[in-house]
Amino acid sequence: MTATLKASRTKAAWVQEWAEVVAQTGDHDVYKLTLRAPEIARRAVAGQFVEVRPVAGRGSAAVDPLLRRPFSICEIRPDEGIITLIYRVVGRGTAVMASVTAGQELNVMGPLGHSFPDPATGRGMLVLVGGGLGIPPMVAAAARARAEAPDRCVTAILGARHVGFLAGAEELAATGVPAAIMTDDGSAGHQGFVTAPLKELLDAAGAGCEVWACGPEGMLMAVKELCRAAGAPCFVSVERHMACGFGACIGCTVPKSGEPGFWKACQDGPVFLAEEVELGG
Amino acid sequence: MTATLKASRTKAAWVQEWAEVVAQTGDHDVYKLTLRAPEIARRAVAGQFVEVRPVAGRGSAAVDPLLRRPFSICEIRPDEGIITLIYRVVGRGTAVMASVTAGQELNVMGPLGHSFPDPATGRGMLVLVGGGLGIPPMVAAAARARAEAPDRCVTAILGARHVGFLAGAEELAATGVPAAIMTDDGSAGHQGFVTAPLKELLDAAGAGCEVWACGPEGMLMAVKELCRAAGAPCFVSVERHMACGFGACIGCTVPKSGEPGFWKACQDGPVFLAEEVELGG
Amino acid sequence: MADLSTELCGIRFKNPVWTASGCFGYGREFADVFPLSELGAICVKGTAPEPWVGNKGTRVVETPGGMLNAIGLQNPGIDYFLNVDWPWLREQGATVIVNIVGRTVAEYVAVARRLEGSGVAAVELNISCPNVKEGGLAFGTSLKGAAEVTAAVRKATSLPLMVKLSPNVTNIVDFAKAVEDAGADAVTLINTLLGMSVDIRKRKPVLGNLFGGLSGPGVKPVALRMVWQVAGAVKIPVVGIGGIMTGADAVEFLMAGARAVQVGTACFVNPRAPIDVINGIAAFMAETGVSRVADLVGAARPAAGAEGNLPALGREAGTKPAKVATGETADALRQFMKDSDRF
Amino acid sequence: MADLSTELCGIRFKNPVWTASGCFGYGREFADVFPLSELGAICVKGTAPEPWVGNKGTRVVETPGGMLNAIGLQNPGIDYFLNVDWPWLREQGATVIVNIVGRTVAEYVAVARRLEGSGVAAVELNISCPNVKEGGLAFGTSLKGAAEVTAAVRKATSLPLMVKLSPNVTNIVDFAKAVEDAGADAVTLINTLLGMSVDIRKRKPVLGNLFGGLSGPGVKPVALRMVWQVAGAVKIPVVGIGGIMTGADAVEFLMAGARAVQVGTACFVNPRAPIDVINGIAAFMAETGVSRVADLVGAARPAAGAEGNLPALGREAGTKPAKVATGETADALRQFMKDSDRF
Ligand SMILES: Cc1cc2nc3c(=O)[nH]c(=O)nc-3n(C[C@H](O)[C@H](O)[C@H](O)COP(=O)(O)OP(=O)(O)OC[C@H]3O[C@@H](n4cnc5c(N)ncnc54)[C@H](O)[C@@H]3O)c2cc1C
Ligand SMILES: Cc1cc2nc3c(=O)[nH]c(=O)nc-3n(C[C@H](O)[C@H](O)[C@H](O)COP(=O)(O)OP(=O)(O)OC[C@H]3O[C@@H](n4cnc5c(N)ncnc54)[C@H](O)[C@@H]3O)c2cc1C
Ligand SMILES: Cc1cc2nc3c(=O)[nH]c(=O)nc-3n(C[C@H](O)[C@H](O)[C@H](O)COP(=O)(O)O)c2cc1C
Ligand SMILES: Cc1cc2nc3c(=O)[nH]c(=O)nc-3n(C[C@H](O)[C@H](O)[C@H](O)COP(=O)(O)O)c2cc1C
Ligand code: FES
Ligand code: FES
Repeated sequence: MTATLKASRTKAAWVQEWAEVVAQTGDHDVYKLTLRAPEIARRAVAGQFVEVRPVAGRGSAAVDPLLRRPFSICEIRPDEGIITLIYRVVGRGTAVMASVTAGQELNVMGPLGHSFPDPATGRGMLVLVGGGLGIPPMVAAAARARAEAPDRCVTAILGARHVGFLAGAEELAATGVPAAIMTDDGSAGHQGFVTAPLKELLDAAGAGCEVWACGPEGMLMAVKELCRAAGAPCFVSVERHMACGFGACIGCTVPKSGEPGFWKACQDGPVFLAEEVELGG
Repeated sequence: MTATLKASRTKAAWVQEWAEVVAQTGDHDVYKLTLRAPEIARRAVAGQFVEVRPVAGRGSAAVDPLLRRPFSICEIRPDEGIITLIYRVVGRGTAVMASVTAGQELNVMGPLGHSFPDPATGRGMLVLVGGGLGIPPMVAAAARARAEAPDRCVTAILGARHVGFLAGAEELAATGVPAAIMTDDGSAGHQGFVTAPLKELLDAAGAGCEVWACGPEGMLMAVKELCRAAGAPCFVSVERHMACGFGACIGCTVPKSGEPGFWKACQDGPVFLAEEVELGG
Repeated sequence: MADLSTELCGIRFKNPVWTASGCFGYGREFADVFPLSELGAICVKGTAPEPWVGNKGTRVVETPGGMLNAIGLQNPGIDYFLNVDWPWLREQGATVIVNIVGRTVAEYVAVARRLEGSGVAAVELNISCPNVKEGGLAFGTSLKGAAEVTAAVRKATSLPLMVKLSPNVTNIVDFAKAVEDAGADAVTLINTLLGMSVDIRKRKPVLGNLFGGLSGPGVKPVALRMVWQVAGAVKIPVVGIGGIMTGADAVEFLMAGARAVQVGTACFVNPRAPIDVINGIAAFMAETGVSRVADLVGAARPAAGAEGNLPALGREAGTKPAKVATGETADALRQFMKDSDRF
Repeated sequence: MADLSTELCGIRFKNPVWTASGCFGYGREFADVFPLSELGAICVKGTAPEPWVGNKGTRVVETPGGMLNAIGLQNPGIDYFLNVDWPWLREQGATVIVNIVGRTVAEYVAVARRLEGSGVAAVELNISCPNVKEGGLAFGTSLKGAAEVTAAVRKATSLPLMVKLSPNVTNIVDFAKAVEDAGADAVTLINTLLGMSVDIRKRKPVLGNLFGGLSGPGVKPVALRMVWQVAGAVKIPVVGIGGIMTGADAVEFLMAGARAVQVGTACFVNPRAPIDVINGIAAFMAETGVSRVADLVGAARPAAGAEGNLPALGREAGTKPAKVATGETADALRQFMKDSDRF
C-alpha cells in the first residue's frame, strides 16, 4: 500500500513565470502573498512548492539576495490563475519579499517537487499534521482531499508555539476539514504539542490512519515514530537549504534510510515516505 | 575676483534622511525623481549633490547595489521640503532606482560638496552651460541666479546628442533664464555643440562673462579652454566614481592643475574653479 | 549575423558560453528549458572512477552576492556517465566536456582513459575542489601536484586536456604555467574560493563540512583578475568562470583574455542564464559593431596582449581623450560625446 | 546592561567594534555623525614616513556585493598625523590605532618609532595592500618578508603590535604563525582580495591601477574562513574584518574566534554603520541572554577551541537533535521547536 501511495504523488513539469502580486498582507512577521501565476496554478498539486526570487521587477539586475527561496503552495485556484503562499520573515530574503507590494512582479518557478499522495488512493482516516509554517501546505492538502476524496474522513492537527504562528489555520478551516489546534502556551486551542492528539488518533485507529506531516524536523521525527509504532503510512514534507530547487545542484540532500546515499529534497521530495528518509541528518 | 568667487561656493553640513518618493516620472531612459527630504531641501544650494541608496525601503538588508549613487540636485523647494533629481539609467544602480515608485522611501545623504558660486558675488553675464545630464544642476543654478541676482544677465546654453537627452531643459526654461539649445543632430534647437554659441558670447563679452559648466569631461575641457582664452572665470562641475561622497574614501580624486596631488571631487568639488583642476586625468 | 564561434584546443565551439561543472548536473534538468545543443559546451559534474556519495549536513547556503557549497563531489561515477548520461547527452546534440575528480593521480588517469574514443569533446581536470580532502585541492595548491596530475593524464589521453585551477593560491600564474608545461591544452579558472558561514543562532558553522566553496557574482572581480593575469602569461587558451550572470559579465571575461566562459551559479537562479548570456553577447556585438567573438578576446588588454583584430571603432572608443585645443573643439567634442554614456 | 568590552594586547577596549583603516579617514568626516569616543577603536588610514600622493585614474568601482579600490595609499605622512590629526582625535576621546605602510622595513620602523610615547593605543602593520608595489604586499605574500618586518618593528616599539594579513595567499595560517613567532601581539585579517573590473564600453580596465582591492559583504565568507583557521592556530588574538555590515555579521566573526572586528566599506554606505554594529551586537546579546562579549568569542568553535564560557542555553541550542523515542516526544519537541525559527 505505501508503495502505491508513494507512486500516487504527482511530479509535474515546472515553468518559470513572472507572477503579478495580487495582494500581500500581514505584519512584519508572517505574510500572505497572493500571486497571479496561471501556468503554475494550472499544474500545481498540494505539497509541491515554488521558488521565488525575492527581488521584484523585471528590470532588476541586483544580485543580492541571489538565490531563490522555496515556499510551499498554500492555496491553488487554477480557474483564477492564482496561488497563495504564507511565509515568515526569518532572514534577508524574506525581509526583501515582505517589502513587495501589489502590482509588482515576482519571478516564480514551479510547481516543483513531488506532491502529497493522491487522497483518493489511500484508505482510512487521513490525518494532516501541520506545525507552524508547516501549516500552509496542509491547506492545499485539505482542499484537495475535500475535492477529490469527498467521502474520506479527513482531519487536521495544527500546532504552533503561539497563536501568532498559526498562519494558514483559517484558510484550512475554510476547506471544511476539521482541525485540532495545539499551542505550546495555550494561547489558542489546547495547550500542548501536535503529537498528543495524533497519538490519541493512532491509538484508536492505528494502521487505519494515513498521516501527512509538515513542520519542524523534530516534529516530523516524532510523527514518523508514532506512525511507525502504529503501523500507519506516513508522509513527511522536508525542508532543506536549496540552491536551485529543480535538481541541478545536489545541495538539498536528505540521507536515505537504511542505505548509504541521499535523496534530493527538491526532486525526490519535498514529500517523502517517512520510512525512506533519515530525519535530523 | 576668481578667488572671491571660489570662496562664495557654499559647503553645508550634510544629513542622512529617509526621503519619501513623491513622484517618479520618465521612460526607461531618463527619470525625474521628486523626493520629500525636508532637511536636505532646507540646506541645499545649487551645484551640490546627494548620495542615494538605490534600494528602496527601510527594511532592506540587500547589499547589491552596495554603494550610494551621486546625483546633482535639480530643483530645491525648501518650503515644501522637496528636491528633485533627473537621472539617466546607465547601469545596475540607476536601473534599480528606476523601479522605485511613489510612496516608497529612499535613503538619501546630502547636501554634499561645494555649490556653484554665489550669483550675487560675480559681475557681468553669467553663462550656464549644461551638456546632457549636466543640465539638471543648471536648473537649480538658474533658479538661484534668478532669485538672488535678479538684476544680473543670466543665459544658458544646453546641449545634447539628441532631443531625447535634453531632460531638465523645460525646468530650466521655467526659471525664466533664456536658453540656447544645441543638439548634435539638430533634433531640437540648433545643430551643433554648446561650444559654438559659447564661443560667440565669449568673443563678444570676453572677461565680462562668468561661466559655469556641467557635462561630459570632454565638453568641460573645451569650455575651460575657451574661457581661459577669453579670460572669463570658469567653474566646472566634475563627476568621479565615488565610494562615499563625503570625503572618507579618497576615491574621487581629480588631479590638481600645475602641482602634484589630488582634489577630492566630493569635498573640494564637485564644482571647481576650472583652472585649478586637470581635466581628463 | 555575428560569428559567435570560438576555437580552443583545435575544436571550434558554436559559441563561447559553456555551463560550469557542478552547476548543470548532466544536463537533464535543463533539457526542457532550452535545447542543450544551443550551448557552446556542457562541463558535466565532476566525475570519478566510482560513485561518490558526497557530504553530510547542510550543503549550500547563500552569502551576500554569492553562495557557498560543500557538495563533496557527489557523483555517480564514470560507468554510469558512459552508460546512461553520455548516450542521452549525445542524443541531445550536446558538446560535452567531462570534468574529472580523483583521490589520486591514478584515479584521474583512470577516468581519462575510459573517455578515450567516447566522443566527448575534452576533459577538464578539477584539481581545485575545496570541499573534499581528496577532491584535488591538494593537487590544486601544490605546483608539483598540479604538474604531476596534468602530465599523467596528458600521457593517458589524446583528448584535449583542460585543467581547472584553484583561486586559493598566492600566485595563480605559477600554476597556469606549471600545467601548461605539463601538457595542458587550456586552463579553466576559477574554481570556488574557500569560505565559511556561521549560524549565530545555533552557534555553529552552517555547512556540515565547515568550509565550502564561494561562487557567484561576488567573486567575479577575483576571477577576472586571475584570467587577466594568466591570459598574459601563458600561450594556451584560458576559459573564464566566476560570477557570470549576464552577457556583459561574459564580455568582461572575453575582453580580459578568455577564449570562452562558463556559467555556473547563475544557472540555479535562472535556468535560462546560459542562453541569456549568449544572447547578451550577441546583442553587445551588434550594438558595438563587432562581427566575431574572436575580436572581443583580449580587447581590454594593451595592444600587444590583444588577440584578434580590434575594429577601429572600438579602438577609438577606448582611447584616452587627448587635450583639446579650441580650434579642434567640434571634432573632439563629437568623440567625447560618443564616449559619454550620459550625453 | 551587557558588558561589551573586549581585551586585546593588554588593553581593554570599550567594545569590539573598530573602524577599518582607509575606510574612516582620520575620523573627521564622521565626527558630526556620532561621537568618535563611542567606538572601540579607530584604525586610521595607512600612514607612511612621508606623504604619499596615491594612484591616478579611477580609484573606486562598485562590483556585485562589493567594491574595488586602488587608492594607492594616499596619506599625509606621519608628521601631519602627529601634528594635526592625532591632537584632534585625542580631543575627541578616541582610541586610535595607527595603520602603518612603508616601502621598506626601515620605513615601517621609522613610523613606529615616531609613535612611541605618543599615546596611540597600538600600531597595525599593513603588509597587505594590493594597490601599490611598495604597499607591503611584497611582505604580505612572503613568509620571510612578513616575519622580517614584524620583527624589526617589534624591536623598535613598546606599543602593542598588530599585523594585518593579506588574504591573497595559499595558506593564511602560515603567515599568522610567522608574524606571531616574530613578535606580533595580534593579527588583523583580512585586507582586500586582489580583483579587477573591465569597462566593456571603453574596452579597458576600470581602475587606473588595473587591479584593486575587493572589499565589502561579498568577501565575508572568505574573511570568516580565514579568521576561523587562524584563531584555531595561533595564541595571539585575532581581529576580524571583511564585509561586516550589521551586528549579526560581527557576531559571526566573534563566534568564529575574533576578539574584535573592524568595519570598513560599510562606513561609506552608512556612516553610522559602526554604531549600528555595536547596537546590533548588544541587541543579539540581550535577546540570547549573553552578558559578556567574551562569551561570544569562539562560541561556534568546537568546545576545545572555544574561549570564554558558553552559557548553557546557547550550548543546548547548538546541539544536534538526538533521535526521539515516542515516550520522550514532548520534551524533545519542546527543544526542537525552540531550535526552529519558524515554528
Ligand atoms: C520545500 C520547502 C517549502 C517551504 N515552505 C515554506 C512556507 O510555506 N512558508 C515559510 O515561511 N517557509 C517555507 N520554507 C522555508 C523557507 O524557504 C525559508 O524560511 C526561507 O528560505 C528563508 O529565507 P531568508 O532569506 O529569509 O532566510 P536566510 O536565513 O537569510 O536565508 C539564507 C539561505 O538559507 C536558506 N534557508 C534558510 N532557512 C531555510 C529553511 N528553513 N528551509 C530552506 N532553506 C532555508 C535560504 O533559502 C537562503 O538560501 C520552505 C522551505 C522548503 C525547502
Ligand atoms: C557629483 C555628481 C553628480 C551627478 N549628477 C548626475 C545627475 O544629475 N544625473 C545623472 O544622471 N547622473 C549624475 N551623475 C552620474 C551618476 O552618478 C551615475 O550615472 C550613476 O552613479 C551610475 O550608476 P549606475 O549604477 O547606474 O551605473 P554603473 O555603471 O552600474 O555604476 C557602477 C559604479 O560606478 C559609478 N559610476 C558609474 N558612472 C558614473 C559617473 N558618470 N559618475 C560617477 N560615478 C559613476 C557608480 O556610482 C557605481 O559606483 C553624477 C555624478 C556625480 C559624481
Ligand atoms: C554547487 C556547485 C557545485 C560545483 N561542483 C563542481 C565540480 O564538480 N567540479 C568543478 O570543477 N567545479 C565545481 N563547481 C565550481 C563551478 O564549476 C565554478 O567554477 C564556480 O562555481 C565559479 O563559477 P560561478 O560563480 O559562475 O558559479 C561547483 C560549484 C557549485 C556552486
Ligand atoms: C577605500 C579603501 C581604502 C583602504 N585603505 C587601507 C589602508 O590604508 N590600510 C589598510 O590596512 N587597509 C586598507 N583598506 C582595507 C580595509 O581596512 C579592510 O581590510 C577591507 O576593506 C575589508 O573590510 P571591509 O569589507 O569591511 O571593507 C582599505 C579599504 C578600502 C575599501
Ligand atoms: S536544490 Fe538543487 S538539487 Fe535540490
Ligand atoms: S567619494 Fe569618498 S572621498 Fe570623495
